[in-house]
Amino acid sequence: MTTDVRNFGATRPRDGKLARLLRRIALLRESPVGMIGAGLVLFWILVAILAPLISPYDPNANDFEIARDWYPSARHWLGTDNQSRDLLSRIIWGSRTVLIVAPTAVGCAYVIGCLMGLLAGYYRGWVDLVVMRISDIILSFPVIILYMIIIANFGPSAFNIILAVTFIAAPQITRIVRGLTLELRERDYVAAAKMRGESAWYIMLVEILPNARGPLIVDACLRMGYTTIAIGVLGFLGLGLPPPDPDWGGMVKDSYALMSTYPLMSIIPCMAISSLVVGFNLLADGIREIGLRD
Amino acid sequence: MIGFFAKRLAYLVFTMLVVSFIIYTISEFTPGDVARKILGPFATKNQVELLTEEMGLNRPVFIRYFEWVGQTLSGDLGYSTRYKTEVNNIIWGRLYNTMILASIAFAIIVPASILFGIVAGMAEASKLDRTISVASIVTTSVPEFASGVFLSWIFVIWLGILPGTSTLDTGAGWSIASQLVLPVAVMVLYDLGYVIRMVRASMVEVMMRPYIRTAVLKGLRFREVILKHAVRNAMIAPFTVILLQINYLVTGVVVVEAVFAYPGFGRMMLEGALSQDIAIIEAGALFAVLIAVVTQIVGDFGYMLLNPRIRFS
Amino acid sequence: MTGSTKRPVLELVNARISYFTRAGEINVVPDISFTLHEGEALGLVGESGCGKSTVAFAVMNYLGGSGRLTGGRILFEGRDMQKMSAAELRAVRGNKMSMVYQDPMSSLNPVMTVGRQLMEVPIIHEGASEAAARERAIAILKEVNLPDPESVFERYPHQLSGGQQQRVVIAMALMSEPSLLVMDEPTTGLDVTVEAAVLDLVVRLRETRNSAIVFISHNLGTVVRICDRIGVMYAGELVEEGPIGKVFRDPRHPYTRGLLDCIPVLGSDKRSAPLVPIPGQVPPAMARPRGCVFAPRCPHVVPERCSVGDIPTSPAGGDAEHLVQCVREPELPDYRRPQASGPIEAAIEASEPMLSIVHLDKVYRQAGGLFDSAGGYDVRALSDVNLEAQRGTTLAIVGESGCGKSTLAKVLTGLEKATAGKVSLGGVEIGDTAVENRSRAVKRQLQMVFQNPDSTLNPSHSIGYAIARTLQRLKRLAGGLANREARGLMETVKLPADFVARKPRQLSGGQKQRVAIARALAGGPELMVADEPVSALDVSVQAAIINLLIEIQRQRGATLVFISHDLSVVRYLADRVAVMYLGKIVEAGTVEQVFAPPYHPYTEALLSAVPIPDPDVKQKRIILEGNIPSVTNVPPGCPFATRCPRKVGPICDTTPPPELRTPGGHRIVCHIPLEELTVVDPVVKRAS
Amino acid sequence: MSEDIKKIHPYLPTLVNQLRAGKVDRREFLRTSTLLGLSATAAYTLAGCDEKQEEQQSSTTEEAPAATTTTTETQQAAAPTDNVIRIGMRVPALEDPATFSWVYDSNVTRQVCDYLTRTGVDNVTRPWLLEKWEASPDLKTWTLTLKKGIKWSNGDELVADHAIWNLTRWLDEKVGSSVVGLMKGYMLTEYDTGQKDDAGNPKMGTKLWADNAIEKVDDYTIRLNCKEAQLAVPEHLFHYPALILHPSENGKFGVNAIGTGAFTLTELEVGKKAVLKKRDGYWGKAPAVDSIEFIDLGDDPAASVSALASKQIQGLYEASVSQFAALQKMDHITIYQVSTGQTAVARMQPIHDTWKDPRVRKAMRLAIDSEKVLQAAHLGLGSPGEHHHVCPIHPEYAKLDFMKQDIEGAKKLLADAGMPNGFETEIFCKKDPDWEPQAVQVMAEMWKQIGVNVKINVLPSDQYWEIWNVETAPFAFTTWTHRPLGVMVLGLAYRTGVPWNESFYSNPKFDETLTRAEGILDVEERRKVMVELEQIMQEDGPIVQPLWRAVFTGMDKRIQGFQIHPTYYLFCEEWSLTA
Repeated sequence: MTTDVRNFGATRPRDGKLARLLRRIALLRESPVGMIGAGLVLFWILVAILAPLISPYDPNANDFEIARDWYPSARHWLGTDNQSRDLLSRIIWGSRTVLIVAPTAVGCAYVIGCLMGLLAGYYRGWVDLVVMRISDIILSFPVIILYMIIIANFGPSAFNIILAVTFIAAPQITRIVRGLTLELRERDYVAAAKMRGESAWYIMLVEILPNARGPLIVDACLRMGYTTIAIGVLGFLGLGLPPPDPDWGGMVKDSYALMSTYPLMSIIPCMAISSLVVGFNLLADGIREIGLRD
Repeated sequence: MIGFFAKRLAYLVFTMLVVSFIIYTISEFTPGDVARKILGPFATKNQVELLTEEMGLNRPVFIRYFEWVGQTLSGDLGYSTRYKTEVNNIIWGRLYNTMILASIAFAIIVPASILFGIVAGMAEASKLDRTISVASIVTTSVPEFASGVFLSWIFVIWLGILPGTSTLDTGAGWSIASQLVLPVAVMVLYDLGYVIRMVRASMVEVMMRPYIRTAVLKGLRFREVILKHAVRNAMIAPFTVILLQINYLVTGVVVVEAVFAYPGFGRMMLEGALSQDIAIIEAGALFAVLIAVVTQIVGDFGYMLLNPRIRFS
Repeated sequence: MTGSTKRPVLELVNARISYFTRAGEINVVPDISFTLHEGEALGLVGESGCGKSTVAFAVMNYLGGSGRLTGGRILFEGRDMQKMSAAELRAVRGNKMSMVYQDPMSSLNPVMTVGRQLMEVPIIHEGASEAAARERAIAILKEVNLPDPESVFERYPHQLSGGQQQRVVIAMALMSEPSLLVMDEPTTGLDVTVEAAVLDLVVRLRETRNSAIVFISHNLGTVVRICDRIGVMYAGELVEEGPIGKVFRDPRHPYTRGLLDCIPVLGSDKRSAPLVPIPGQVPPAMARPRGCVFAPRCPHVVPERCSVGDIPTSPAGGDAEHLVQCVREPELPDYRRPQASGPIEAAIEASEPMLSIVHLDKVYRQAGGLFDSAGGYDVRALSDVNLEAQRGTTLAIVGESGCGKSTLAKVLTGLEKATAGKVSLGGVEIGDTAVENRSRAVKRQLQMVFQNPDSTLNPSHSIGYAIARTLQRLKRLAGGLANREARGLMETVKLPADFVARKPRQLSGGQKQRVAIARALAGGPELMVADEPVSALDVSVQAAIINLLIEIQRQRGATLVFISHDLSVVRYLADRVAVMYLGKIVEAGTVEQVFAPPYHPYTEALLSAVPIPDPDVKQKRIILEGNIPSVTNVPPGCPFATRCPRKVGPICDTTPPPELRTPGGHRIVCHIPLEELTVVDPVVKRAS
Repeated sequence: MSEDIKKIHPYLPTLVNQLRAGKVDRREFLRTSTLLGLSATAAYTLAGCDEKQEEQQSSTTEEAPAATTTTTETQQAAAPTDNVIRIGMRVPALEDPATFSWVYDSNVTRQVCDYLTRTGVDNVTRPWLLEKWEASPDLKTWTLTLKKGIKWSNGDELVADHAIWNLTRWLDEKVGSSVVGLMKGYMLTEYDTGQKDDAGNPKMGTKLWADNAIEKVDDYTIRLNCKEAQLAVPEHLFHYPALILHPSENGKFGVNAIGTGAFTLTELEVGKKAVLKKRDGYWGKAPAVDSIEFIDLGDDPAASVSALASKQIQGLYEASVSQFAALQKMDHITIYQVSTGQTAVARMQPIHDTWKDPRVRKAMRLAIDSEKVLQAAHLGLGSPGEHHHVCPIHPEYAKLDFMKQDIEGAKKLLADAGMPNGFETEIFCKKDPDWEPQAVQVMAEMWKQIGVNVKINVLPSDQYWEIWNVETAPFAFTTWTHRPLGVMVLGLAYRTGVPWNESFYSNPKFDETLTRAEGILDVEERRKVMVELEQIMQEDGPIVQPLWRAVFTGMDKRIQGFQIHPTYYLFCEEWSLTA
């Protein structure tokens, strides 16, 4: 009696996951702001990947032949830092530092934040109470002071920076994920999963989490930006990665005093860090805009 | 209402206890020796041991922690190994200085963010909105030290019209006001964009609400629709966000204070943290948490007042 | 009412309305014309997405940033709305023309008192003083039957119930005595008794005022109550327009006929008058077919004639008042309601009970917070529920929102645990077992179909995964086997097997609901709980899903517990019915028993409230006043006592009423003696 | 004359002869003779040169050598209305000067209180509150005579009791003064306190080694009776915590504290500023400025530069390498610099397996191109290090063949030591001043060339000073301040078992040779022994020493009379300001 239902809808060609992913990315074209952001981020990712190929010098090698002439020259396009190390090479390799530490830190924060948020939102009750109280307490700390205390106590290293970011960002992610979980756990498909006897972990990870991804992707982009800033600030305060490997914030710190004579030395790393953060933030904005339109 | 405040106060005390204990525990991990810090690197082992004993630092951490709690309650914030003096001699002046900086920045951020946020949000996707949105994203994306670098390069080195540091010392002929310009500018630049985006987002959402349509179709002028119907609603969500900026302004100013050598709370915390001065860190963290939780309480309370849905339930 | 001497208030002349997006122009309404005279009420009906609301907002000249009138004219009192200046528009809006919106809660400013919002109207349009405006506001609140207008005046919108909010919105719209009132789905989302009261108010106000009304609704029944004329919209086009009586008695457009055929009318049931769904779905505005938009779904289509050129609108049978947009109109046969084609099936004989519920209670404990353990309170969602469902039959549970019917579904399915009482499924006790602890056999036996098609399927998973996973869990089928069987199940619910690869967002609401049914069927259940499975669907799709449920039940002999607020659907589908109010069963029996006297006073009120899309049906009017009490504060006596029009006396407030039982097994919980209840007239009578 | 000076110290006549024979240069003569008690004026007369001039030559200005001429005239010519000098320096709490840990702690107090002696910018120590000192031939008895007529700001006269009170206090270990570290060897002795520590070992305390260790001779004369011979007592009296305080204040210093100096502290806000005002009744020449202000600019070198650029301050207490180029560009700033014995050494603790083999330690030295490290990390300001911690400006310095970078040689040594492919290790260093981590970075790049991968662990200064002389930091880069004599440095840092032997280096032959050198007053003779010591250091020693620093700072050209001191001591009463 209702056989004709099968003719409904425009039948789209079946396509693979990759094709779908590419189409989603292509959606960004809709948002010029997002495109600029994606471009900036992509640019730095490429720079980081290709660092060994495009970097003119070893970033840690002192050029003893230029004496104290640190200005840009044919030899050093952007000049050198105050230890006669090629600035361009240090900027290029510095992108690696940021783009390894920031995503790792954000990733760790996400793993913990998602788990905590899922548990709190799914089980509610005392689990929720405990998790949220803990994260409230961490959140009542001013971020930068917490960073300082952690890094100053455990020492500046990539590992400790990741630890600190995780410690600080995880409660924020927990809140977001919890909120989303509280909403998503009431969805009928969760009830359907329960009714076919799925375990709590399956429901949290397979039924709930994937549907929280929209806001989380936007948040992750923003968080990459914050983390980049945080890494820069720690570097600037002298709590950054240990030398000699270049770290943009540390480069600013080392050269800031020379700003009156060698402004490029500090302005260029500042611009590098700002452009990457602008990239992440614009990208997040673009994704959000497209997500809203979807 | 009394229940509300009693609950919040209990929570405040609880949070402060937990936080202070966590810091105490963290600082136990470090290979620091308080007596060594006080005496300097060139004191002999004997001298260090003597002082350790005298200060009772060789007792278990719990006992020292509870003693510290007792002292703090009686108003004694302990002895700073970094500044070699009572914390009480340091912290109040620093807090006062930072409050000055924070209040000025706050007084600029709040009206500016509301104005720009509302102007941008009331006409989503207009040219003005796009300009404000992108500008606010860009300014928040520039770390404080970077904007500090850019601004000092322009105003101190290039134009020479502002002083390079803000020591609050007027002896050299630079007025306090001129010294505050750059730190405030950096803080405002970094923070303003964020708040604008929050206000804008809220405004955009409000403008899509059916009651705005109701107001328009009632025959109200656009200005009245915005001022009478939209703004009040649009301020509910960002209200908490705006209050939370106090938090950032008072305790997050480390970078600004370091860049401009401003004798404030943030620089004190930075120096305390770098030299693992437990007394300074503890006292500072307690103030930070106090400010955070109190702004939160005020935020919740204000939110209640602003939002009749919560007020009458 | 349609006297030609009256002046036209609103004229739409070949209006063409489009939205402009990045993808380009989307022409939502290609060409629409109609005229509305003083005091006249025109109902615009159609399924979702047919452009009714677009027309409404076009009339208000408020299409948002992206919408525009791209052709034709809209004249208000003879003036072209497009040519008005902003100031002129402001002077007209809220004054000469005003609007009542679908969702009253969100249409009122949450941070302004109701009074302030009302006062604005006279202040801006008449320059009234504060005091005068206040007086006017209180007067109009009184006029829309709000109790205690002074106190309502001071309140914020959220402190009012949905029905009260809508009265406020109506009051606001009427304050300036507009000549045109546009009502956009004003009762959608309200409970049926509240809806009836609001409709009643509109009818009453029409008598005292001379406003012309454009009444937009998806529910043909409400239109019948309010309007003089009806316009049927389909895919942005007005396919038929005419006086209510003529259109309903002799619908001339195949779509109008299709609509009427797929709506269960209170009184019809699955055995006597089958529902006939309209095949296919509304074409998207981007892909409008050439010629008649309805042609692809039309049973009378003649492609050479229907899909060639523009279809003119012409008077049906020469009646200038009754306009139809169909080339084959003159050739169409006379309209007849569908009848059962075969012999009428007898009602299924009572067999052994599949499900039995005894003294079931469900109490939610609302905690008071961390530092406040004494501050909690109880929410009594179900109290002393006793029910039985026989194998292979349909038990319907009907009631308004908040009556506990969904809680009952959750307890049955184990998503919530019962506080007290027994639930046994085929003899196995399941009431105190949460779904996590139920055996696989029980889970297979009992499955559920959910209300909201958008949330029933996980948007991240493909259709095939959703079904195959259920098969793996419940039947322990291996992956390949499960996938094969999933395709089989798709056939069962009449979806192409290829759909297994799709994601839910690629499906329409009806298709999603079919998938949900397929998923519920995966374990081969003996009892299916369906919680409002069709309430979110358009009528034509709703009919198809109802038919599918009936068919599956017939094939598999499964028991169905059908939860609904829609009495027409329940009347059509159920074998046995239980009526719930505030967590209690007030009446239960076979469908015939419940829908005929003796009635519980509440059932009687419900039946009188149901809007019936048939002008020839006469309904008793029983208007319930007041709101449903909160579940946190259930009256100690009869739960319905606070609103009951037949209240006996104080006993109703203090003593729980006894359960009255007829020999036929019909149960009514009421203080009024059975005999008295029996002597009332049926609520619904067909005047033929 | 020679008889007179023989009374002062028996070695002095020999010294005069050597000077005349050209065997010691003038500077060495000045240094040693004053050390032995000859007054600086007398020494300069003997050496045949003008004291003032000599002193100023050693402190040079990079671009404006004429800046320091005729100070007295300019001073009188035009004193500006706002006669205040502002200096950028950390402003710490100053509660107990005896426990100061850093030079800058003492720079505020120094304007109010004085030392018994002063070591000038020329590395020559002179009496200050003292009239003179006299050492016994065995260098075990030192007689200190106070100048008469010095008045405290409260009107009291400075007498021996005041000095004795201070000396006793510094040496009381409960006070916690770092003077103990310097004087412990010859003034204190250990004793068993009778208590046990947690491990059950007896707790040791220290006290004066003899009851008459500090002896009052008369109201103006004090005698120090030392346990062991000590050459550098006058230098030790110039150690930064060794400020003479008025006993009535019981060791507490603060606003309006009593002092013998030219200024009074009128305002102190820790971490922000300190204000000193000229006082009346100063025993010396009255200062030319009305007031000195120290402004705290934090640890960020950039802030100081900015403050100088906007003329919020007129000078810096010290400048770091990262500021040098900026200071050079400022037209109103003069850069002052002076060569010093300040250095930093990467010390390896041979008690750990990595550094046990002397060949490995030498390989680490051979890998370094000192010139390049000096260039890259310290802008070439200073001189390349020779890995033996004896400075060219030390009188007994013996010049060896310069230890050049020799990558192949280093690799060979490593191979001999069984590590042909090098190894990985970790070095600790301090975060600031910034030249230190920079030097370490440059060295690490060089070590990489011989296959040694060094991970750099930069610690905040406070943390670094926790570990500088403990076993848990096998490899670390420590700064050493300037000391007048080479033997002083070697004795403090490399003798077996001494408290500041941060490398736990223990070489009996070295110890024995060092003791021998310390007993030789004759610089020529001592230098011969120094050759041995320096060679041991280069072949076997525990350090890589990349450079000797020149210290420098920037001051406004309006400031007259400023001389940079090798250890950054400021003597503000000498300064004046032109308009």
